[in-house]
Amino acid sequence: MPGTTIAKAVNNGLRAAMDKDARVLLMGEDIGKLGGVFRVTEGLQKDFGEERVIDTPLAEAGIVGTAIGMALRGYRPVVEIQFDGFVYPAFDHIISQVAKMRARSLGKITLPMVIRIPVGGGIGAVEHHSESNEAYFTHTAGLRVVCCANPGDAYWMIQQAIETDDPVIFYEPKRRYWDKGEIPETAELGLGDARVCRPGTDVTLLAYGPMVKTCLQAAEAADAEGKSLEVIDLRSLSPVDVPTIVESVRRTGRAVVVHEAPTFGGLGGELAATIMQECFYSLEAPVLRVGGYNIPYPPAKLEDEFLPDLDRVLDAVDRSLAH
Amino acid sequence: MPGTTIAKAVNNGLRAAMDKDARVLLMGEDIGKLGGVFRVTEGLQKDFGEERVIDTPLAEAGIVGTAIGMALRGYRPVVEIQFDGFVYPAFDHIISQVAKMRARSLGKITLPMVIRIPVGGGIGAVEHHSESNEAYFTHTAGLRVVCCANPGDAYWMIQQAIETDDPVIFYEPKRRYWDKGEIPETAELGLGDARVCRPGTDVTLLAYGPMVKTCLQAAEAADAEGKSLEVIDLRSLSPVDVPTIVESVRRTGRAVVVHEAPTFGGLGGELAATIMQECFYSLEAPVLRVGGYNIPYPPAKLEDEFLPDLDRVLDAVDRSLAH
Amino acid sequence: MSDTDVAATEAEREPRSELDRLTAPVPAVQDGGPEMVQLLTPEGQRVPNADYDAVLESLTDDDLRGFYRDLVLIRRVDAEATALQRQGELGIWASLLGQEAAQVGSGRALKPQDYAFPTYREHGVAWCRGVDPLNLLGLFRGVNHGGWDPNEKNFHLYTIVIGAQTLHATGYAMGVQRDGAVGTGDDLRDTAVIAYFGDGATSQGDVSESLVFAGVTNAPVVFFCQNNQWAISEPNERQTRVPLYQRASGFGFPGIRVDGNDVLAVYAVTRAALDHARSGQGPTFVEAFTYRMGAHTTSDDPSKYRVSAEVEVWKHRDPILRFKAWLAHEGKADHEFFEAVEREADVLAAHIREGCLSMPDPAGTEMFDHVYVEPHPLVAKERAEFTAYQASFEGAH
Amino acid sequence: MSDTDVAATEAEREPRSELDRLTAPVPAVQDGGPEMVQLLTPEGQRVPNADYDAVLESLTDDDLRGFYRDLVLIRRVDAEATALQRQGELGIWASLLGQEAAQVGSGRALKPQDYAFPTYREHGVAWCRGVDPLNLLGLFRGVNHGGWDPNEKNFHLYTIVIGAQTLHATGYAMGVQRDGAVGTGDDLRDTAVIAYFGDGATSQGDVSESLVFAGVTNAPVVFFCQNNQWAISEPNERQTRVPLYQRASGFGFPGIRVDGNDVLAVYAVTRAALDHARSGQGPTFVEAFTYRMGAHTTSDDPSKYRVSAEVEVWKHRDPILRFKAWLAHEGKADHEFFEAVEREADVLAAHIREGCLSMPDPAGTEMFDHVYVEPHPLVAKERAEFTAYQASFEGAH
Ligand SMILES: Cc1ncc(C[n+]2csc(CCOP(=O)(O)OP(=O)(O)O)c2C)c(N)n1
Ligand SMILES: Cc1ncc(C[n+]2csc(CCOP(=O)(O)OP(=O)(O)O)c2C)c(N)n1
Ligand SMILES: [Mg+2]
Ligand SMILES: [Mg+2]
Repeated sequence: MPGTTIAKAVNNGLRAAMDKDARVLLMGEDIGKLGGVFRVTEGLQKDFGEERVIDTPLAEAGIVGTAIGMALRGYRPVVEIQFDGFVYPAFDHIISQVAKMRARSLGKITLPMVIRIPVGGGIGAVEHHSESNEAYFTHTAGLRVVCCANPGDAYWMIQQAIETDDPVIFYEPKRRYWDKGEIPETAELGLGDARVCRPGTDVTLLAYGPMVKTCLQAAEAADAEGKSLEVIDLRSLSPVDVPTIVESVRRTGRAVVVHEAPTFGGLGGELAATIMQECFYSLEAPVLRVGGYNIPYPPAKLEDEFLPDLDRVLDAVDRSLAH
Repeated sequence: MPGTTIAKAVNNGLRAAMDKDARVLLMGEDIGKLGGVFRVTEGLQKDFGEERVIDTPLAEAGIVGTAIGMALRGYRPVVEIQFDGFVYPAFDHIISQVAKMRARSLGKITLPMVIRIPVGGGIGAVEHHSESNEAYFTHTAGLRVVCCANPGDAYWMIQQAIETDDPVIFYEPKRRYWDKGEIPETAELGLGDARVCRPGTDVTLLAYGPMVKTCLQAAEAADAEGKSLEVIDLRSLSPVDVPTIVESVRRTGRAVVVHEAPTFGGLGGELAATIMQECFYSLEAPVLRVGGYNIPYPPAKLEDEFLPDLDRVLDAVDRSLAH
Repeated sequence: MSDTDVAATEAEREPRSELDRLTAPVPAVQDGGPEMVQLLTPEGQRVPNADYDAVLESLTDDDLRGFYRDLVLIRRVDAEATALQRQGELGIWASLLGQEAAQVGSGRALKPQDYAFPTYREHGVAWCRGVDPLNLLGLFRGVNHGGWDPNEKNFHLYTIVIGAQTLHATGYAMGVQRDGAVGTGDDLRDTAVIAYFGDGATSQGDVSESLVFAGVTNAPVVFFCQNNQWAISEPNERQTRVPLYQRASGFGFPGIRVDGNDVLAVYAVTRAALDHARSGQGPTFVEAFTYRMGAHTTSDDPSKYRVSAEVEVWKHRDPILRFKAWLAHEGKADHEFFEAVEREADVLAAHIREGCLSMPDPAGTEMFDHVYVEPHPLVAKERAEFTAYQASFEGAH
Repeated sequence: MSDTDVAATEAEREPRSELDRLTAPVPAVQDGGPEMVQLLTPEGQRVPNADYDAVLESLTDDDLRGFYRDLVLIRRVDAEATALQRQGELGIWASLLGQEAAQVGSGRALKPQDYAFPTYREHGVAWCRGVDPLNLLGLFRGVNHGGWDPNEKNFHLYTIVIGAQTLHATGYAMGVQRDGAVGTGDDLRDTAVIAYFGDGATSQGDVSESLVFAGVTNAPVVFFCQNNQWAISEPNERQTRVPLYQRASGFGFPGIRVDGNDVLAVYAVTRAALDHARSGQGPTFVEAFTYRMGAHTTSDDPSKYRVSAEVEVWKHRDPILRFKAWLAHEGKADHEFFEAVEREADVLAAHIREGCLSMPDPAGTEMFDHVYVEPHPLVAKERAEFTAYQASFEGAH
């Protein structure tokens, strides 16, 4: 398959942003010579130097905390968290400082920073390397949270995230890092926009990040059975592009939300509640949710059973249609 | 008003638990001689000694992290987090260690610990002292999350939480600390049970912690206008007592969820989604949510505008009834 | 009452538990020890010091009188704010009583281009940075979270989460390095950063991480720890069993203890540390050995956890009295000057009281207006709903 | 190739940036320095040591041969696991190659009642605690998260979140204090705790907080830092500019550097530190100066960030070769013994290979079964749904 991988697309996007603005710098563990454990920053330290691509001490609170200081000094730090499960030591700074800084300063301070997090499971990893923790951040006012699902978005969204003066949590679907695709010449959408990536008429599937591909595959399979599924890639998880979702569900009358995170208290609940509120009289079935089970992420040998897959999505579609 | 305050009820409950089981010990900042900034542990160090009521260094990760070690050694630590906004430095230990310990050890380790957190706003405090962060923990599998709303529950629930072999996040509604009430002779409910604290027929109000009182007042006011509101105090936020909720909403056909936390991604979304799923054909209106706005908690002078109050609850009730 | 008496009272404080004896805690430090830099004794006598006397040479008598004025005025601001809190005008107030010298000495050591990261108690530093005290009162009144423009004053917002600001300061200092604003020899350009924090804060992982980052990057930052002996109700020995200034060496840079109630010593030591940072020689940890004379905040009741004899001892070490004695003795200031400062303090107090009482409440919509820079549909929607909802009441009246 | 050559290569490593020069980092340490405790040179010569020789006196020749056996067997386990990973049988493997002496020396210093808190690389310590190596393979195969019973082995589960276990260890040690299991003089009762962590981990706030808590409480815990010079791709100087053992003093207890490739020195120093803790004298920080000979894990590619000359130097400091040379020279073990250990290793490797290949996958329902102790309606519901859903496929086939 021709094209660029998601990992390379983020790399190119970072490079473009750094070329454009000398205040952009990268901070993280092993992002220098190694190029990051996923090689997303490969070659950037070589080209931009150690002052702009900083191998930090091994301390996530320290990384985000000093990045805040850098941003206060006028830089635009892009932080890499090595794996989703290692963002928690930095949680305090993200929740109490990053998210609130602009509001607490009555707009006198802007804190343009991006926190990149490879997210989700499916790579057979050990504990803490497969977490889907977006709901913690989407529930945090003051942050923007986005997740790319394909190389084109990876390339453009990372640049948009860096350009935004608001702090952004930028999720990268790690098990799709090596999926290839074309990069469009220009950004087709704004950072906050969802994309209808496959139109359909019977049921709306809502997904983001790694589950977009799963939903597209499910839609493909459903098509063979004569069911027409519309697939929406949310792209922005906070804020959510409500109009695009509402327009779709009012048409289809049915929605299934799919994410890897456990469903209880996950973003799916928010989407379901919003859809109920906005599409109450169009709904022919309750909004259903397909997600991880409400248990800690299991050992790798069980992750296929834990994670939503094509079958579980189609099962939910059938249940929706049975209403 | 006669009776015991919530603060004193927790104090009495802690005392009873410590009397009963020598392995129960308390850890936190200023919980010794001072008795905690809310005096919830008043007198306990004097009576149980410095080995069981431990004034820790000022470091929340350290407190929870060492409490984990204590629990591994066979103790049953009860940790006090001084204010809701200061739990985040301990977030990593709670999410990656406390919540997962039993599952990751295949049940070989039990980690009986309670993390007490005074929660919510309404006391005119400065930044970080009025946060409602329950949604972060309810979305975390492996934890139990509860919130008391009156002295009787405070007294019994803290003891039940300590007795449970699972780790429990125990929220205390700080602005209700000085509300008084009677303590029943025995625990009327299990730790996971919700309570219908006021029966009604038109709309179900779902609340917990500080908002229970607000909802009861709203129900009282509505009654005068001939509207019959049923008020449910969730008590347990994870797991949620779904049968009690479903039974009520199937009867009333309408539900409004009220919490102080911002609505986006809050527990209200989860409840709304669950209700839609379980009561789809009974619902006469979408489940509505009343909560904090989706902005950082404002300075004290604006908290009355930020927080849900009787009027905002009634406004939502009216909107629900208008459907 | 002598120090020895206090030590006795100290020992009696509490029957030691077995574990307590087992772990043999160092008794609460009452005295900074020989390693402490002191240039003025509590009685106002000048102690010569080979390392730091030179730093003081650049100070004019005007500067010195200025220090005195700062000390007195900020203490008065503090007293007035405490009174206003008692009268219900402030939600809470965190008093700096006793720590004036630590704050004025370090605050005056800063150059305009330097940047300071305070806790919630740095009213004296705020004063030195030109922040209107009314801004501080506004915060504690609940009108906003500070209200000054940090970049205008080079003084960050108060940080309440213990220790967090030390990392912000270190990152800011790393930015200064990247701007090439260290070690150039240009007095107007070379920049240092100062991070304030308390003795309790040293236990927080954030503070240690900031020492790690600063050490590894050699960032131009001074870690200024006001050891006021207490973290709310917890005495210093709940946080450490060795003097705090010693913390630095294991992170690869110098630590130094200074008498925090001696404005000259604090000025000299901080100034030297800042110069060291500005010239590209990296971080320093300064422990200002001082005492929190008042309650932790107006919500606190120290009688629950500390003996008044301890406070008495520290009264004899008052930062203003000793400096006044020295100024007078040296003939650097006269009665008239002292009187004038008192009058200025009265005027300031009245101004503050008035300003506080007439401080307008913020508009409700303000809470929506600064959350995001770029448009945000949910916030916009809620702002509109909020406005409509508020209007519905106005209509009703 | 001499050390000097390597130093040269080191210096060439990268063109230093201006900031790099400005912050003057200490060059990567190649040598433990004079402060390092070494009892056996890389050539296997015994260095007398007034402080630690006595500790070794209690070791019998059987004990010493046992150390050798441990070193060889655990290296073989490691090699076999690496091979199995290459063949797709493990998801990943974290090799201990080069760190055998640090782990066996410290692991053998533990008494049965002591408790160890490992990272993810402590296969040698696991071995000393009697954990079946297959359990370790199971974890890296993704079958479970460890599978041994921590309380049976007094060996906690592997902790992957860097530094977190140091706090667990400290809390555990605080529990030991409360049980009165320190300083009683009863050899079977007095208990110490050991926390393992890497050089990179020292930057984490958690580790500093554990030093704070241990210092303040005088907890019976030994902080055992394996400084293997690298944290994935980051050399030690990205974490500190002074030797790591010095970190301890600012927290109020001793730190000591030991040659981590010298099993005798590691044993002696750790044993002394554990005894110190057991007797109620509090914590110690031990820095075992060693080297990660392999990749960080099988997913890593060290050629991207380090020169092979560095690895060559450390090959000459191999922990097994020097100990074997000494044992042979002292006549404590003969050719036959060494041969027998090799054969034992072959058998062990075969056992491990077989055990790994025949390791059953866990049942899907297992992931629901241990989340909570008490009944949990949501988990119960999902478990039932899961079972029904799985059954629906079985029906379909
Ligand atoms: C992370 C965090 N935990 C707890 C608190 C509550 N708290 C506020 S001040 C304080 C004591 C601080 O002591 P110290 O650092 O010595 O500063 P001081 O108040 O003495 O100036 C505590 C525990 C907080 N603000 N932040
Ligand atoms: C909190 C956290 N951040 C990042 C990681 C990813 N990670 C795994 S091992 C490692 C390096 C650890 O280095 P060190 O402490 O020296 O131990 P070593 O691997 O050398 O034994 C990193 C960054 C992690 N596991 N946990
Ligand atoms: Mg203090
Ligand atoms: Mg290492």
